[in-house]
Amino acid sequence: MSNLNSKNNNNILVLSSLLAALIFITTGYILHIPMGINGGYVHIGDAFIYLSAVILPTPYAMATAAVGARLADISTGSAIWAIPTIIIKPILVLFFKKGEKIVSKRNIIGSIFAGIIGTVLYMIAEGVIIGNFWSAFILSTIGMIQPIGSSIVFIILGFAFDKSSILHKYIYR
Amino acid sequence: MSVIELKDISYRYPLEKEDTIKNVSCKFEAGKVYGLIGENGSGKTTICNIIRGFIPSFYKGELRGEVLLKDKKLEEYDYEDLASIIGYSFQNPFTQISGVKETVYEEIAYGLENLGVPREEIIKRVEELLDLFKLRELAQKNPYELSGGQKQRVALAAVVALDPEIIIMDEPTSQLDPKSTADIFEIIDILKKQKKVVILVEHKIDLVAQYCDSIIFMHDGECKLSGTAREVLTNPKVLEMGGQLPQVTLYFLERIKRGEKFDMIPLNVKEAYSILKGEE
Amino acid sequence: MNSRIGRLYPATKVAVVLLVIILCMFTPGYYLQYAMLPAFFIISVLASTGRKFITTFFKSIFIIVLFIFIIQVCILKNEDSQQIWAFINFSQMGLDTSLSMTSKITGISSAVICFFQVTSVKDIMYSLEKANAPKKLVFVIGNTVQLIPQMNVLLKTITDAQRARGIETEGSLMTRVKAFVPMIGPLIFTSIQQTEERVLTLEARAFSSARRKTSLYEIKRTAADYIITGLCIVALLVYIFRGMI
Amino acid sequence: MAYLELKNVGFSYDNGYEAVRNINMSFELGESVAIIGENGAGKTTTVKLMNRLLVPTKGEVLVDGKSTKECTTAQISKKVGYVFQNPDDQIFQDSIYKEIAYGLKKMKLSPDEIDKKVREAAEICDLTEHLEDHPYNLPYSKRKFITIAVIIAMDPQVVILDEPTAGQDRTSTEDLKRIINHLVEKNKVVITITHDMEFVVDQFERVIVMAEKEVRKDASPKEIFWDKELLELSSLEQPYICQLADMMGITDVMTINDLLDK
Ligand SMILES: Nc1ncnc2c1ncn2[C@@H]1O[C@H](COP(=O)(O)OP(=O)(O)OP(=O)(O)O)[C@@H](O)[C@H]1O
Ligand SMILES: Nc1ncnc2c1ncn2[C@@H]1O[C@H](COP(=O)(O)OP(=O)(O)OP(=O)(O)O)[C@@H](O)[C@H]1O
Ligand SMILES: [Mg+2]
Ligand SMILES: [Mg+2]
Repeated sequence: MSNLNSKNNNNILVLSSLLAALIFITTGYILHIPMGINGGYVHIGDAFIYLSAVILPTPYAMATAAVGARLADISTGSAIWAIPTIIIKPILVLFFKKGEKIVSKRNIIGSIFAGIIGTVLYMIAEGVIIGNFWSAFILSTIGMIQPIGSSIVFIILGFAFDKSSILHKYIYR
Repeated sequence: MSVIELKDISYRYPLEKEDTIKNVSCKFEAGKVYGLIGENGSGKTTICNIIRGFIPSFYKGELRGEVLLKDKKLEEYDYEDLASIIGYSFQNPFTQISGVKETVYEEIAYGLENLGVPREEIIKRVEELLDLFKLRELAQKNPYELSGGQKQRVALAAVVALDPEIIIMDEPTSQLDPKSTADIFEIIDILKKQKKVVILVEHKIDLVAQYCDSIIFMHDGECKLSGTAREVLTNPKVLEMGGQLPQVTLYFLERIKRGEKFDMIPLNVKEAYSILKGEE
Repeated sequence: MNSRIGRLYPATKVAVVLLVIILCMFTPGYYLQYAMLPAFFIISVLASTGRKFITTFFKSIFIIVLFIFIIQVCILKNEDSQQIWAFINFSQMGLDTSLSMTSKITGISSAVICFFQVTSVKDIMYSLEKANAPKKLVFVIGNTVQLIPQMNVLLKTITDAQRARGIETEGSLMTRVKAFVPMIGPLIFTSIQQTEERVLTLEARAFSSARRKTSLYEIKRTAADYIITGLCIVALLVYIFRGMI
Repeated sequence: MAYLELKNVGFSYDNGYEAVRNINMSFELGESVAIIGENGAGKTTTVKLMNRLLVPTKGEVLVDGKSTKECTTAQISKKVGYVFQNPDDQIFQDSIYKEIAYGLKKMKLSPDEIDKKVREAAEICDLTEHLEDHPYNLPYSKRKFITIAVIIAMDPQVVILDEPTAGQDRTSTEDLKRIINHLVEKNKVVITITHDMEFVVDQFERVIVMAEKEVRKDASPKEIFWDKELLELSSLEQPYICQLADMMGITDVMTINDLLDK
């Protein structure tokens, strides 16, 4: 029945904006550590991008990642990272697989890959902006704490969600 | 003719072993106020969700029987249009803020915007509602910075704003002071005069007795008693099944128990007074 | 945002920002680009967001600019690098590269920062809607922006609930961090829990109505908008034309 | 000496809105008090000042002789327990057992003691059979009882209930009365905000009326519900039995039994 689908649709929309908001506050405010040297910052926002990737349908997850991280960049003044962000964050979503559980072997490995690829992509972007790839590499190595932290937070959150029953209503696989 | 009709409805929530609603049938006519009463967990909110179509479209589970809206099955309606036909204010006032608007004024206007009502008309309607619900002082406040009762009034106003033919109110006065509660019942009376169907879930039985034309008494998912307010609310069986009766009715029932006789059992203070006066 | 500049139609402001981006990208040298900083600072002051503009600028763009200078001029080895002390060099080529690079960054960022500070989200949403952007996307952006302050409210509520249960959330950094970690979980759970009710609330407010939405909030293009947009187009044409000769 | 005292207290929210002013109240151990009054009068604000969720912008709040300004909310929570108006603001564990045990764990009690207290509190609030359930699978009315159990388990000297009667049926209201009596027997202060006038008359000896940011009257139900001018000014109404008695020219009646006796 076509008229019943619209419900799921709204549900996804609301959940998308909710996750985008979570990405926003964890990227921009909560446990947000400015890196000082390059105007960037370290944060655990990616954990929520990973979470969106497993909870939401892929296109929605990509949009959510872009909107959440983009807004954070604007509000923290990192206008300069806006374009790389809008391209890179949605890519991270592609490393995850929707399944019965959030924390599966597949998704743990996915989060590690997402971390590495994300760092490499940012490194390239940084290289373009700063004009030198060598220094970008050093910076990104320091920046590795960010994806590692995000993976850990993602796994902890994922376990919590898997254990709880409430997500059964909300997960769209 | 009935606007809404439930035909032998049974419903089971997902993962539950027993039916939550058992063989309920009832009819709702225009220009009447229906009181849906019964103890906590008797299935009142569930019935509201069935009438609004949230069951089975939102809450899954197993629904048997038929819901007819103007003689057409509810599921044959476009889901998109139902919001403008059936208004529904929910039980928990704290989660009924849309979250997309910054002032009470815009919050009330939100539904009308979605329905594509022209701007001038929206303003006119919102102004009316601000007066009707006595919200003028709060119009420019952020909906999140209101007290419990204020939030509840705003939520109800936002639903009445859509001007639906059927209005479901699930405990619309639970957080309200006596004066505001009386105001809401006055509004219910106005809606009734506008020939709406009003379905009211309410624990404040004295007011239900005074304002409702018809009562549906639920117990354990079944519709145990239904009829006019007088038929249902003078019946001591209601008490046995965890329900409540109006204060003055209880008083008279107590006197009857002590051996006195009355021609009529009153439902509200005025009736009680005229009976007692006649007695002297 | 209540200033004259703030009240301009968002699309007008976007036109200006686009023009600035094109000028910054394609004009050689760095004077024009750097001039954008004071120019947008003045605009910000006029729109009474001057202070915010400066703090944001120094907290983000200035740092990266400084960083680029240090890397390019002092650290990197260029053909003309001269050693000053240990690994610190001076390179004229590096300086030139930095100037052309940082000037572009400064110019464009100034425009973008200024734009977001003088334009309210409501206006952006409104013009997106008017411009027939996908309804879903507009909703997600709008709702996200709205949800952010709500998250803060929720965070405060949860802190309150924890304080009321005897968990220290005040005092030294350590206590705050300790109290914070167990809070993220509930924050997310509670928000997701509330999603269900929010969906139904939106449903009850006719969110999925198929009719075309109207808007109580209205901003109109004024003469100023047409003039500014016109000027931008003329400026762009002149710029392209001059470049071709 | 009063256990809990508010002296000339005033409070404004961050946005500058003044919610209450000139509040003077004091409460002794073993006393149960109702706070009633119109929506937005400042009841919730006032009680939040008592456990320092809000800090007075004027005057001071004394708990056990000590100003709340000198303590943290966490310290005060051991003496003053507050049950939120919206239960969902307070619940954040995934089973009722964990929810009740949460605060106790922070009090560094032994596991046996925690278990005992959780079960006791659940028993009082009639939740024993639901201990393993997810709080959100219970209806709104029942969730309120979860939050009450949480506070009772922590065993504070003052228990504040914000609108516990909202949405409750007759049986649950009776349960509430039983809980309040139980607490008073244990020499606690119980402060209850409610809009249910019959409940006030049945249960409380002392009633505080608030309206327009201030305390209007602090007296017995009889003095309050027969002060018609006060009721009018505070958006309150007489209980129905009083209204009936009033029409018949009988005064000072409060309950059905009173009227039967006349
Ligand atoms: N989502 C759900 N899943 C499973 N069971 C549910 C769900 N919602 C409600 N129930 C159960 O269905 C029964 C009826 O609930 P309902 O909310 O309709 O009661 P109510 O009459 O509205 O009560 P109240 O006066 O407390 O609002 C209750 O026993 C409740 O626990
Ligand atoms: N967070 C807030 N920020 C600003 N104003 C607020 C906030 N919370 C409440 N208010 C305002 O303070 C006043 C008092 O609110 P409070 O919640 O104390 O009322 P109340 O007496 O508990 O009312 P109710 O019976 O409706 O719950 C109200 O006018 C309300 O709008
Ligand atoms: Mg209900
Ligand atoms: Mg309150």
